Amino acid sequence: MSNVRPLQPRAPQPRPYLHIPEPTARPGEPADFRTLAIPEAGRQPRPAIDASARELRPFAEDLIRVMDGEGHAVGPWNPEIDPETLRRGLRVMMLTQAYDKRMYRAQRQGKTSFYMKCTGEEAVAAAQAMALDRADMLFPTYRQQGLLIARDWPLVDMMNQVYSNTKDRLKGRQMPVFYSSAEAGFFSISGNLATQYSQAVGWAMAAAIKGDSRIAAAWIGEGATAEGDFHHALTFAAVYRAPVILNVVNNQWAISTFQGIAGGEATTFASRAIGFGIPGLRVDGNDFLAVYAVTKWASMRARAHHGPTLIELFTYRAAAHSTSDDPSKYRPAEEAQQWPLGDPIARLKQHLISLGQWSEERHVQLESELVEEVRAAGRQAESYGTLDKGPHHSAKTMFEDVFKDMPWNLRRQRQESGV
Amino acid sequence: MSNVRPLQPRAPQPRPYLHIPEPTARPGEPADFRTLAIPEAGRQPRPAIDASARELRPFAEDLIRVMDGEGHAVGPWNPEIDPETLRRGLRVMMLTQAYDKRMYRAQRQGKTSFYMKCTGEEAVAAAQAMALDRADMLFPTYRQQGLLIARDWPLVDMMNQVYSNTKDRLKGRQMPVFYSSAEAGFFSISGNLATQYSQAVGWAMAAAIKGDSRIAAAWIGEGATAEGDFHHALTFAAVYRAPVILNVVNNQWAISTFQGIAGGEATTFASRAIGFGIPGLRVDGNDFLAVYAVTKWASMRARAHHGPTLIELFTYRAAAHSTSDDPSKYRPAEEAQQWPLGDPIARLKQHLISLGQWSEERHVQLESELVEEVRAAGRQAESYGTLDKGPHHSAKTMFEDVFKDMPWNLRRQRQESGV
Amino acid sequence: MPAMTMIQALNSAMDIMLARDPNVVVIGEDVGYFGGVFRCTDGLQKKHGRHRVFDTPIAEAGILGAAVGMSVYGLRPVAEIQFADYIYPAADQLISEAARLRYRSGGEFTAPLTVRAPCGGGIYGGQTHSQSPEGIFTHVCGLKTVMPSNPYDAKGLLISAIEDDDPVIFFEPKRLYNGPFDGHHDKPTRPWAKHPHGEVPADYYTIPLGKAAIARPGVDATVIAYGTMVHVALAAVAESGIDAEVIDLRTLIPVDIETITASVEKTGRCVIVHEATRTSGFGAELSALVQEHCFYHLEAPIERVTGYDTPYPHALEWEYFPGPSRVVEALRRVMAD
Amino acid sequence: MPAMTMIQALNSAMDIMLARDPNVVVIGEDVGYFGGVFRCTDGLQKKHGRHRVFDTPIAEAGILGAAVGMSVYGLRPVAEIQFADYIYPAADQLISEAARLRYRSGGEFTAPLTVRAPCGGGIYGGQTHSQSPEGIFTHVCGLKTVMPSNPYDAKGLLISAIEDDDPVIFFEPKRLYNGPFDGHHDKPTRPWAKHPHGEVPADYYTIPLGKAAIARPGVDATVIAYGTMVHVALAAVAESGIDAEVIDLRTLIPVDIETITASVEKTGRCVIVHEATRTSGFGAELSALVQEHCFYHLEAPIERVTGYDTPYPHALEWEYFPGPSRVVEALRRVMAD
Ligand SMILES: Cc1ncc(C[n+]2csc(CCOP(=O)(O)OP(=O)(O)O)c2C)c(N)n1
Ligand SMILES: Cc1ncc(C[n+]2csc(CCOP(=O)(O)OP(=O)(O)O)c2C)c(N)n1
Ligand SMILES: [Mg+2]
Ligand SMILES: [Mg+2]
Repeated sequence: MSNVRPLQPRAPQPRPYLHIPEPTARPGEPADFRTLAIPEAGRQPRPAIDASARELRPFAEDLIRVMDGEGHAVGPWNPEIDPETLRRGLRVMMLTQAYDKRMYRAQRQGKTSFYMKCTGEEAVAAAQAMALDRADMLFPTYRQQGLLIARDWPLVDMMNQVYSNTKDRLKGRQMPVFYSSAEAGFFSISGNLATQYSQAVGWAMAAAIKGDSRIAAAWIGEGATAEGDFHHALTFAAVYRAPVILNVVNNQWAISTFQGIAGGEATTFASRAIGFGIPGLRVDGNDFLAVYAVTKWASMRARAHHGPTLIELFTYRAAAHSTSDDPSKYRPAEEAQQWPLGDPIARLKQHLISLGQWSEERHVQLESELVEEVRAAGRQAESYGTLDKGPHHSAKTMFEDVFKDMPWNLRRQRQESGV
Repeated sequence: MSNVRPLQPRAPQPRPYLHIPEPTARPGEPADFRTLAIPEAGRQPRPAIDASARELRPFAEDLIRVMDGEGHAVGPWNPEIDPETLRRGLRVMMLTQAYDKRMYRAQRQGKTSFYMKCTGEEAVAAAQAMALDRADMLFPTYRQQGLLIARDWPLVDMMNQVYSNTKDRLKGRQMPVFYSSAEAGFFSISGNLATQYSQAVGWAMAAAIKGDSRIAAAWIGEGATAEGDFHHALTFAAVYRAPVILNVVNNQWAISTFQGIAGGEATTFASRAIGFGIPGLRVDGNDFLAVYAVTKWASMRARAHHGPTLIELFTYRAAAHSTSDDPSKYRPAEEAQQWPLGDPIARLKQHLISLGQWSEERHVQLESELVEEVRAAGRQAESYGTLDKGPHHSAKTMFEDVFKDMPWNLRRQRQESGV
Repeated sequence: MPAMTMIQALNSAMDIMLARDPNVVVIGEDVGYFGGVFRCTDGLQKKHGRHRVFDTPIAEAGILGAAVGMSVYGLRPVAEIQFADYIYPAADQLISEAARLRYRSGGEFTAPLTVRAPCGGGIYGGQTHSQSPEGIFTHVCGLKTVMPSNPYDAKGLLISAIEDDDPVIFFEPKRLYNGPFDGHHDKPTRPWAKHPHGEVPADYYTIPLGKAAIARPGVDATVIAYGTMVHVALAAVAESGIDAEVIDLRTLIPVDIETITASVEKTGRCVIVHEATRTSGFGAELSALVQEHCFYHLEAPIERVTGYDTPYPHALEWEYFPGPSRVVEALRRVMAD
Repeated sequence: MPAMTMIQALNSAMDIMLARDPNVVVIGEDVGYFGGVFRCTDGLQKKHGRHRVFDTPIAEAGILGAAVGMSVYGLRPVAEIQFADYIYPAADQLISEAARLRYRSGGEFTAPLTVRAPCGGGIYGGQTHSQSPEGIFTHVCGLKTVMPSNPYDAKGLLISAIEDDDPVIFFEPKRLYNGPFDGHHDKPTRPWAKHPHGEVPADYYTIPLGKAAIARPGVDATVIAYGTMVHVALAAVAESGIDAEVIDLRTLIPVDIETITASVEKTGRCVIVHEATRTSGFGAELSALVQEHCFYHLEAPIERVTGYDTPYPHALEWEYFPGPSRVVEALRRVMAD
C-alpha cells in the first residue's frame, strides 16, 4: 500500500446552485402526478396536413386526445376507424401483451438471457403500424415489438430470435429482442441508442431522391433524445424536408432516470421539433385512436411532400426497463397503476364496448385464444432450441457475414477454431 | 486495367422530391436579400431577467435592434453606455480590424500558413466581452479574436501564436488563430468544430456546483450548430440550468454553404433553444449596442441563477472563410457590401458622432494610431520569429505536454529524433 | 482487511476520493440516485450529496464534453460510460479534446478526468454489451489506459487514475465484477471473498499507473495479459503444466516495458492474450514491442490469443471467448518451437 | 492516357460511378455547389444534378447516419469527411452501425457505403488537419480500409470501394493530391503529370481491394508502406543504396498477407513505415503479422518508422514527419543486424 496521505480537512464551501432535477416521488413515497396537466379529450383542433410548422406550434405543448373518460371518441382528431380495424388494433395490443408475458417468463425460466416488455405502451406500436402503409420502413427501438405483431410477422420467428435458436434468422448473434426483418420493413435494432434515428432520415431522403412514395418512421425513447443522433436526424429531416415520422416515446423513465434528466422538465419533447421548423405533435400515447389519427396525419403530410413530423407519444413504462432491472429501487411501486392516462388496452376495450362492438365475454375469450396462440408458437419455437439448452446455429456461422466475402484472416481464424 | 464493363443505360426515374436548399443568389447573380425581414430598431420589448422561457418565445424570431438608420439608440434595449465605454468598444473593433488586416497580409507574404478574419463581425466579440465580467470564462471559435483584444490581451502574444515563433506560448503546436490563454479566460480553440460548446456548459456546471458567481460563455458558428455537441450543450444547460450564455454567430455562411444547409431555412437558430425550454434571443449582430445589451441581460439572468440563454447574433461573414478560401466561387461578389445590417464599426461610429462624442477626424486619427500600434506589435512579434523563417521552439518541445510526465516511449522517441 | 468484490472496491475508491478531494465529482447515466446499473456508485449520492454525484442525460459525448469543461474549471470528474460499447459517441471529446488539451494549450489547460467503462464479455451481452475497445484508445496519444484484474488493484488503480493529472480511461472487466473468472464458464462461479486479491484495505491507497504485476512468476514462457484474461492465463498455465510467467499489465498506456522485457528476455517465449478482436488490437502493439526489444532472445514466434475478428456473438459467446484451452494451445506452440 | 492529379482521378472515379449507377450519391460538407474544399467533387453536382451530389450540414455523424439509412434503402452513398481528423464524431455510426449491420441482421441489411477522408500531414495543418487515424479503423471488424498512393490507384480503388458491398473507409493522403511527395519538403514540388502513375485512363477500371502492389522490387529488405509513405520509402531506398523491395499496401483491411509474406521470406528484413503515431498504429499489426508469418526468415528485428506519439505539431511539422532520412536509418539498422 503506497502513498498513504492524511485526509485533508474540507474547507467550508459556498452553497451550490446547480439544479439537479428530481422526480415528484421516490420509493416509499406516494406516486405524485399532480403536476401533470391533462387536457380534456376532443379539445385539440385538427389542422390541415399542409399547415406550416409555425401554425402548428401550440400542438407541441398540448396533448391530442380522442377517447374521453367513458371511452367515447370525441373531437376532430377522431379517426373514425371501422369496428373491424378497431378490433384488430385491440387484438394486436393484446397479443403483444400475451407475447411479452410469455417471453418474460421464459427468461425467468432461464430459456434466454434477457427480455424487454412494452407493458403500458402497446398502443404506440399497434396504432402506428396500422396507420402506416405496409411498405413504409420502420426504424424502431427495442420497445416496439408490437410493430412486427401488427404487421402479422410470425411470433415463432420473433421467438426464434429471443431464443437464439437454430431458426433465428440473425444466427444467434444478437441479444434477445433486437429483432430485424427486411421483409417486414423492420430495421435491425441496434444496442446503441438513437443511431436508427438519423438512419431513418437517410432512408427517407433516399426515398425522396428516388421519387418513391414510401416514407420512413423512427422511434426513440425520451431518454435517448439526449444523444447527438437525435439532433442530426432533426437537422437533416428539416433541411431536406425528408418524408419521415420521428416518434419520441416518452414513457417517463430511462432505466432509473425520470424524463426530467432527459430535459423534459422545462418543456416537452415535442417542443424539440419547433427549433428546427418541424411540427411537433404531442399525443396521449395510451389512446389508440389519438395515436392512430396523429400518425395518419403525419404520414399524409410526409407523403404529400410537406416534410417531417415529430410525434411525442406520452405514455408510461409500466414494467421494469428489462429483466435486468428493478424499478422498485428508484420509483414508487404503485406509480404505474396510478398513471393518469390509464392502460391502452383497457381504454380501447372500453371504447369498443361503448360502440357495442365488443363485450367482456369476447374480451376474456380473445385473451385465452391469444394465450393459446402464443403458447403454440412458444412450443414450436422451443422445438428449434432455446439459449440455455440449444441447439444453436453452428459455430461456423460466427465467422460469416462480417463481410460479404470472408477475408483470409477470418478463414484462418475459423480454421484455427476447429469448427 | 481490370474489369472493364459496358456502361449501363439508365432507366427512366421518377422525379425526385428531396428538397435541397439553395441560397437566393449565386456568383454572377445580383445579391438578393429581399426575403430578409429586418424589423425596425427599438421595437422589441425588454423583458425581466427572470422571465420564463415560454414568455420569451417571440424573441427567437424577432431581431433585437437598438441603433436606427441615423445611428440613434432607441427603445428599451438601449444599454445606455457611457461615451467612454462606447469609444472603447469602437477602438476594440477597429483594433480587431487593423490586426486582421495585418495578419492577413502577413499570411499572404508567407510569414505564416493560415489566417482567418472576422470582418463584418467585429461587434460580436467586442460588445460581448465588454458586457461580461473579466473573470467569466470564454469558450470561443476561431472567429472571436476580438474577445482577446477586448480583454486587452497583448497583440504581440497573439501574433506570436500566429507566427508559431519562439515566444508562442503554445510552442508552435497549433495552427494560426487557434489562440489559448488561461490568464485571459479564453479557452484553447479546437480545430474540431462545436466541441467547446458542451465544455462551456460543463465549466458553468462546475461553477454552479462550487457556488461561484462566474459564468461561462460559448460561441459557435451557425454551420457548426448541426454538430451533436450543440445538442449536448443545450440539453445539459437546460437540465442543470447552467449559468452559461450560448452564442450562435449566424454569419450566413459556413465555408461555401449558406445558412439554409445548416437548417436555417425554415426557422431561426435562436429557435433551437425553444425546444429545450431555454430562451433564445435573436439580435442584430452588427449593432454594438444591441449585442451589448442582450449579452448583459443574459449574463444577469445566468448570474441570478435563472439559467442559460441562447443568443443568435445575426451578422455576415464579409471576408473569405480563411486564407484557403475563395468566396467568389459560391456567392455573389457584392453580397458583403449589400448586407442590409451594415458594418458594425461604421454604425457605432455614426452613433458616437450623433451623440457628439466622436468625429470623422478623430476616427481617421484613431485608425492610423491603431495601424501604428499593430505595426509596432508586428515588428516585435516578428523579432521573435515567423513560421517561414523561424526561429521556433526547439524540436525537443514537440515531445512535451503530451502527458504531465513524459512516458518512456516519448523519452525514447525524443532521443531517437536526435534533439 | 475487508473482503470486497470489484464493485465494492471501485465504490470504495470513489467514496474515498469524494471525501478527500472536494473537486471530485461522479457523473454518468443512472449513477446518481440509483447507484449505477452495475451498482458501482451505490450509496455515493446519498453520502456525498446530489451536487457531487449525479445522473446525466443519455449522451456520452455530452457527459465527456461536460467533464472536459469541469476539468478546465478545476474539478476532477469521474464519468461512467454505462458500457464500453457506448463510448464511440464520445470519441471526439475523448480523442480530440481531453487527450489533446494539455498539448495544444502549451500546458495551460488540462483535463484530469477519469472515464470508467465496463468492458468485456461473458455475460451474454451480445455485440453491444461485450466489447473491449481498449486497443483504439491506446493509439490516442495523451490518454492513459488502465484495466484492472482484481478488486485490490481496481481500487488502488482507480484512486491513482482520479489523482492523475492526465485523462485516464479506466476499463472494468464486467465479468470480474462479482468474482474471478478463468474462462471455465461451466464451472461454478467463485466469489472474490475467496480470492487473495479480494482482500481490500478500507482506506486510501494507490497502485501506480504504468506498473505491471507479475501474477505468476515462471521461467519457461511469458504470458502477457490484462483484465479477465489474467485469470484465463493463470488457469491455462496451471493446466498446461508449463512454468510460464504471467504478467498482469494493469496499465496499458503507458505500458510497463521493463517488466515485459525482463520477462521475455528470461523466457524467450511469449504469448499475448486479450479478449478484444485480434487485428490491430493492443496485442499487436505488445507483439511489436516484444520483438523490437527482445528479438535476439525470442526462441519462437510470439503468439496472440484474442477474440476473433468478428462482433461478439450472443449465443456463441463461449465459442468466441478466448478461453484457457486456446491459451494452452498457444503455450504448447511456443514451447514446441 | 490523360494525365490526372489525384484530385482529378478521384473526381473521375465518382463521375463515372454517378453515371454508371443511378444509386450512387455523393454527399458531404461543401461537396455540392462548391465542389469540395480540396475540389475533389468539382463539377459533379452541375453534371449529375442536385439530387445526386449535394451539400450536407456540418455533422459528420449525421452524414454517416444518413448514409447508412440511404444504404439500407439501396443507394451507394459516397460520403466525404472534410478532414480525417473530423471523423471521430461519426465513430459510432461507422463502428457500431455501418460495420456491424450485415452481421447483426444475418445479412439482410447491409451498408455498402464509401467514406472518403483526406488524411496525413505536410500542409501545415497542425494537429487537427494532419492526422492519419487509419489504425483505429483497421481494428473495426466489418470495415475495409483503403489508402492509395497515386492517381492511377486512387481512381481504380475508389471505383472498387464504391462497388464493394461492404463499408469502405477510403483515406486520401492530401499531401499527394497535387503531386507525388517523398518527404523532401525543401525540394521543389513535382506535378503528377511527370509521374508514371499520373497517367490515368479516362474510362472505368478497377483495382481490386485487398491486393498490394510492389512499388519497387528488391531482395535485401522489405519496406511496407502505404499512402504518402510509399514515396518516402522509395526515396529512402534510392538514397540508401540498399536493394529493398517496397510494398504499397493500397488496402489495409483486408491486408494482402501473401504479398507481404512472400517478400519478407525473400528478404528476411522488414521496415514498416507510416505517418500515423506509432503506438497501436497499423504498423503494430503489420509487425505482429510479419513476425507471426515469417519468424524463421527474419534476420533482424522488424523496424517501425512512424509519426511520433504526439499530436502533429504545426511549426515543427518537418521535425515530426517521418521522412526519408529516418527510413534510411531504419534500413541501415535492419541491414546491420
Ligand atoms: C449509446 C447508449 N448509451 C447507453 C445505453 C444503455 N441504455 C440502454 S436502454 C437505456 C435507457 C433508454 O431510455 P429511453 O430512451 O427513455 O427508452 P425506454 O427504455 O424508456 O424505452 C440506456 C441508458 C445504450 N444502450 N446505448
Ligand atoms: C468537426 C469538424 N468538421 C468540419 C470542419 C471543417 N470546417 C472548418 S470551419 C467550417 C465551417 C464552419 O462554419 P460556421 O460554423 O458557420 O462558422 P464560420 O466559419 O462561419 O464562423 C468547416 C466545415 C471542422 N473544423 N471540424
Ligand atoms: Mg423512456
Ligand atoms: Mg457561419
